[in-house]
Amino acid sequence: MAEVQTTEGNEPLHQLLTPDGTAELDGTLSLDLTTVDVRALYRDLVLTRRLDSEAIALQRQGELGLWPSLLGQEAAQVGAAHALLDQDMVFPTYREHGVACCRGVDPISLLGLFRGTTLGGWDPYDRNFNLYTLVIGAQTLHAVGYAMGVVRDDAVGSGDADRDTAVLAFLGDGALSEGETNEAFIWAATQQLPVVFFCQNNQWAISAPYSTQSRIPAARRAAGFGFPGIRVDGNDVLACLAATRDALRRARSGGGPTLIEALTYRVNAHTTADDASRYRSAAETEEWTGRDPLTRMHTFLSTEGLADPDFFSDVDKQSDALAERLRTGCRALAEPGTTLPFEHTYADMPAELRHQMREHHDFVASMERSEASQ
Amino acid sequence: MAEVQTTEGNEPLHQLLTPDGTAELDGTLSLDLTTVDVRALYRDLVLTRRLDSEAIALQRQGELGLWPSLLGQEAAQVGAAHALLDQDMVFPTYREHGVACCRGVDPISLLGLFRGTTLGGWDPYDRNFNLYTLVIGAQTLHAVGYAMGVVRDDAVGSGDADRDTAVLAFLGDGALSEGETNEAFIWAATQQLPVVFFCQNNQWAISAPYSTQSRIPAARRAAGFGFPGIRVDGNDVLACLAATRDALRRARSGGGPTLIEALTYRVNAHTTADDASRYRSAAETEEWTGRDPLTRMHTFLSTEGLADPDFFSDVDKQSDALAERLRTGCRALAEPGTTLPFEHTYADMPAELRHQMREHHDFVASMERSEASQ
Amino acid sequence: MMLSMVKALNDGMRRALESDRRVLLIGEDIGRLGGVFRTTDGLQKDFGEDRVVDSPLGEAGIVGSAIGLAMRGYRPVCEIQFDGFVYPAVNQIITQLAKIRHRSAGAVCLPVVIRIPFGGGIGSIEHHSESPETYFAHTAGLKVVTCSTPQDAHTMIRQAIASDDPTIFLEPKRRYWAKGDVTDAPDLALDKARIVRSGNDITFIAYGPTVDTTLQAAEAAEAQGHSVEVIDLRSLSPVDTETVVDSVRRTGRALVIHEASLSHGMGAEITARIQHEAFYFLEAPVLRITGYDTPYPPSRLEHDWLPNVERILSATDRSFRY
Amino acid sequence: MMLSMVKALNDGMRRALESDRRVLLIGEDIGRLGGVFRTTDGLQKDFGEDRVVDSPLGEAGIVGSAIGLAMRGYRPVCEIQFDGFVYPAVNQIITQLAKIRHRSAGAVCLPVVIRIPFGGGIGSIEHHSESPETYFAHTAGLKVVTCSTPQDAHTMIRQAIASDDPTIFLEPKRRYWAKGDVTDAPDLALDKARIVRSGNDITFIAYGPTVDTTLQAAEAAEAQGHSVEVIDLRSLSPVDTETVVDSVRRTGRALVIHEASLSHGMGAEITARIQHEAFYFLEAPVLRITGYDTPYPPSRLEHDWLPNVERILSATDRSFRY
Ligand SMILES: Cc1ncc(C[n+]2csc(CCOP(=O)(O)OP(=O)(O)O)c2C)c(N)n1
Ligand SMILES: Cc1ncc(C[n+]2csc(CCOP(=O)(O)OP(=O)(O)O)c2C)c(N)n1
Ligand SMILES: [Mg+2]
Ligand SMILES: [Mg+2]
Repeated sequence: MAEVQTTEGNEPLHQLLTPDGTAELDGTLSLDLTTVDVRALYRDLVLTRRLDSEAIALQRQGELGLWPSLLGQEAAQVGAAHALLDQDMVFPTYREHGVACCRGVDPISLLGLFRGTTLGGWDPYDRNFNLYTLVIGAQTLHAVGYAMGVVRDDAVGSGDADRDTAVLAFLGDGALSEGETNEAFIWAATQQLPVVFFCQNNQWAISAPYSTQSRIPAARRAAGFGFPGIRVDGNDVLACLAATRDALRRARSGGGPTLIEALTYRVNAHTTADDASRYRSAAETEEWTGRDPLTRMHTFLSTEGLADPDFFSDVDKQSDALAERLRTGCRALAEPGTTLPFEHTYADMPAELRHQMREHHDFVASMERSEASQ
Repeated sequence: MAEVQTTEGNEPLHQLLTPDGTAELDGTLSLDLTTVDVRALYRDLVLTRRLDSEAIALQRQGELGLWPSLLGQEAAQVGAAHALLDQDMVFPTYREHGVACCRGVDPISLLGLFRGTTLGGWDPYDRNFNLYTLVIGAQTLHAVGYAMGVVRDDAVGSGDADRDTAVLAFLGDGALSEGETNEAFIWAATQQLPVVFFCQNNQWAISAPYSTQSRIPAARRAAGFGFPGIRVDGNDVLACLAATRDALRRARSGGGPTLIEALTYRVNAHTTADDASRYRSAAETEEWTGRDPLTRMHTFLSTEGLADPDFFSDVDKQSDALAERLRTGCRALAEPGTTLPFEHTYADMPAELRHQMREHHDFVASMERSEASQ
Repeated sequence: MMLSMVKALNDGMRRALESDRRVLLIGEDIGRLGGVFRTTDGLQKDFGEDRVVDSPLGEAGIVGSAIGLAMRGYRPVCEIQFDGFVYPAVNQIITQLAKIRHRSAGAVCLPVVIRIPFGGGIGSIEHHSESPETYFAHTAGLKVVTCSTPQDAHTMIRQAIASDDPTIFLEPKRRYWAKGDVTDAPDLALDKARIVRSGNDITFIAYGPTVDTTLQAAEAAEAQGHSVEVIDLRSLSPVDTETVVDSVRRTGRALVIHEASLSHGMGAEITARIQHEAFYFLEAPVLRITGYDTPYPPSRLEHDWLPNVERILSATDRSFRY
Repeated sequence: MMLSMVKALNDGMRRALESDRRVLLIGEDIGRLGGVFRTTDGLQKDFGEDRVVDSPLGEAGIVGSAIGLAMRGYRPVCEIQFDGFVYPAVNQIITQLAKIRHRSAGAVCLPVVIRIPFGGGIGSIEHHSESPETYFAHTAGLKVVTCSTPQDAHTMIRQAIASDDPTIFLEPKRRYWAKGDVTDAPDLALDKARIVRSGNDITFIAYGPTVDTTLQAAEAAEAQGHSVEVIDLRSLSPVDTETVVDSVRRTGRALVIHEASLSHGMGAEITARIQHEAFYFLEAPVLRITGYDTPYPPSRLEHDWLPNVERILSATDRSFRY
């Protein structure tokens, strides 16, 4: 393991796979490669990126209203996701498309929110992957509460590997500044909850560079609340996997929370609606594009002989198939019905709301009739 | 200076005056006694305590609805207050009666809020002492904003001692858990604002012991945000003065924020409405009563020959005079007029509100007439 | 049995804790202290620190973690210490608690109750006497209810905990200590208003802390020859419009009485519904007797500032003058 | 000159920055980016980072620090990025910003403006299309205003910044890009409503994003033979009741049109006032054409969910059927 000093402070940056694709697996942070399906990691990196680029294309074609791209953050997400067990619960932001895919959420269902057909898109309990949360920081407290439930279910430190459960909450560097996030840290620390906070420090919150939020590395925030923080190279899928695995294990065994800072970079603009050229230099972006997380893993697999050309071309085929599925699936997403806003607003729909729903339904129907008759 | 290890963690507890009244003035934290009016410190400790005990008595007599006692926290407050310059701005909670007194706020005006005659009671700009804030943590952000203004007025680091200004924000240990407090830390840190956060860790937030809020000493919170924190013995008026002076000086000169944790104890219940016996042992309270901040200073002044019996009896006379003033002044506080709720709600009173005010005024007047005529 | 509202709430929560292990309580000072009003007195002792949780001092944390607990299958009952301290939790309440069932198309159920002692009249200081009901009643996805008697407190808190919808449960703190008979059988659904006094000439509509004052005013008005019907709304969202409108169609006159500020208070919505549904029946405009459009005053002024019997009577006269 | 509302706001703020060094802007992404809607485009470049402040990502911090800045004599203009993200700041707004002048008996003046792009209709995702006006209009101590044209945007933002009262300034984001003529002379006080169309048979009352839709509906209703008066409220707190009531006394009929949910929306308060002040003049109940009592829907449904010309016309018919 290499500890790389960064300009932002003297926090060690843990790395297992150097940018040139060489693995250094033993250090403060370590990983036993026999326990890792490195080819699956690579495949998921590729599929995640493909999902992202297809979604961008769909947005350009007018099929999606908006898309928050994860380009550059694939390793952070795939690494973290591969550390999860089925019973663990994930609380994403709105950018964890890679985690969603690894978790087994149908990628098509990720599109509905951005197509405007739904406010959600999947059942959080299906794959233990919560809905996207758009209000910055809010999900960190849900993760804490869920973890309190896990503790009360005696699903921590029981020693039963199928039972012990951790919670993985994602957040961005910007989210570190919301009061709610910091409350989540406090609750997690005082109750030693089985929750891991995975902060993708992609160095930007829309147009705000990380220095707007903090003078010191994000990982150090945790010490101020009394729990461990660790900084990993977020473009190194092995380091992300290793750090998350360690943290989740400690959480499941009753060792309390961890904050992981995965230092990475948002290569694209904030969303397809954003224009990054207004606030950052192309040179900066290019520099980070040079630290591409996929290339690194590709080199590693090739050089170490862990994958052959057949494997790579098979992954490419899977990627093409995914793209095709997304293109068709997106357009086939069901249009929401007129009464959808009224449904599920309450478990028991109040009479007054039922009345509004009927009026609205009848009105829309009459409009359609009158349009049809014109 | 003695660094005392406490049970709560291995954070050094800075002390200049030991519980037995011996001064050890040179260490990491130091104080040049020739720059300190130690007799004024003692006098303010005594007057502060007297204000508190008189207010409690007034509450018992039904003259006040409620009183949050500061018993035990006199040294923290008086020490901090003596470090202030006139131009510095103070943002108190609701318990800083001692700071208010040292600042020159008429102590009678502190009673109105608790008597129910006013929501405020004094002009914050008169003595640069803001109104009490009852919503836990909210004032920390006001302090930050005020400090931003100070920076924009070029009243930081100018080298002009009459111009350079700092902001002193008080908060309790419970307030450390509010999101807003943590946002204040973030804003102060990233902008290196001239603000000092003075946390009186009196170890209780109503019935919640400090362990409910944190596993580690409060002073360490600051490091997580990238600015210095220091823990002082809050029952040691010299240490509180020295630490606050250092921090305010650094702030005024452009060195940024500091978090001071003054470890002390709330000897009385949370307020006169609270019953502390429900949640803590008499033994604990007794132990802390034994570390009385006044006794310590009294011993120090006597042993060092810094004050003679005449001084002490003079202080006692001042104390009696204060008590008398408070008893008379409290009862003489003006009753609020019927129209007070309407006044100052807006700079320009809207027509609709003026109408409500008139209606209300006439109604109350008619009630009084009809009562009078009965 | 004769119980104060505090005791009735305490007993209601106790039963909920007994009958469902997924129920838990969370809030500031609710455990060892039993709450600043002693509403949860003894519950931590009997059900343990895991089920009656003394939380850190953070309202966003209380509601946010309750959401997470509910996602895990629990039925958390939060206590906000005073009305004026609910605001740090408003983001979690409005953007998350109220919307997650809907957002998830029903997949995620959030049976969270948020108990808030509310209203004035107890001589307290700023932020301790407020009436925030509009903020919640205007928010789709929340139920908002309030009780005016120990019996309703006892029944409604259990109904609220049993409800699968997030519910803001407003407790009229100045009625906390008044005693009333409490029996065990729920007689009315949570979302129904109650006619607490029948009459023919005018309808008084109140809820929570103003019901008692309103009943006193009704007595006094009766003495002046007016037959007054009094409705205790109980549910502020949804509103039982039918009960209200049926009454006003009979009486032709209505007053709405609440402590919250006039503008955008419950009175506005009730008035808008009445004038819509009973347009041809109204003999006079619906009148509102409410707190004024000012911050809650210092306690020495609260008696006059709050709706009181005299103001209700004076408005009654005005109504009959139309 | 012809300007979009975005440009009009930009120019209004520029002038405020120019004429008073105490004015400063603070918000997320307002500096280098110029705001996600470019409302503050170029202002940081021209006035520097100290006066156009890119803040950390925290709305409580934005409003809380604005309060402190105002205490120091500044006149901060905050930007909340979208309507749905104002809630973390609600504690500072309701318990502090709205009340400090009052609490200090006028000693502390807080000339803080909080700009919020609000309302729907731009095809956005959740939390980006909300109408939170009731929460603020119900809060004593705040002014709440909104504009519907570039001209009003230009004038009103300057008036709001010049006002010594804290002001919630709601910007109808779907009207951001429509152009209109802008001159320099303020023609109306900030708290006055504007009759934007005169008529005799019915009064349509709208504000912000629905004014344009309402004017279209008025045209259509005119074609059907109804003479429609249209009022743009502009100020939501205080409300210019006089202008509204005078109109309804003449027309005898009124509709209120807004995007916010029906229950406890502005329509409730306006209705309550009209039925009180114009009781004998009403030919029909005041009708409300509003968003429904649901969360804001996914964008594919927003056109139907929002008040539209058809719904206004249908309500007009209903009104005339009384
Ligand atoms: C409470 C809140 N305030 C503002 C926004 C608007 N907003 C959306 S994303 C974003 C930046 C988030 O940055 P970060 O947390 O670093 O996540 P990233 O987008 O980089 O993944 C902002 C300000 C929001 N969604 N929620
Ligand atoms: C936002 C908010 N929540 C709850 C309360 C109720 N409350 C008043 S004082 C207090 C405890 C404060 O503890 P701490 O910050 O340690 O200050 P101390 O009272 O010890 O001086 C609480 C919970 C409040 N005033 N504000
Ligand atoms: Mg980021
Ligand atoms: Mg304390």
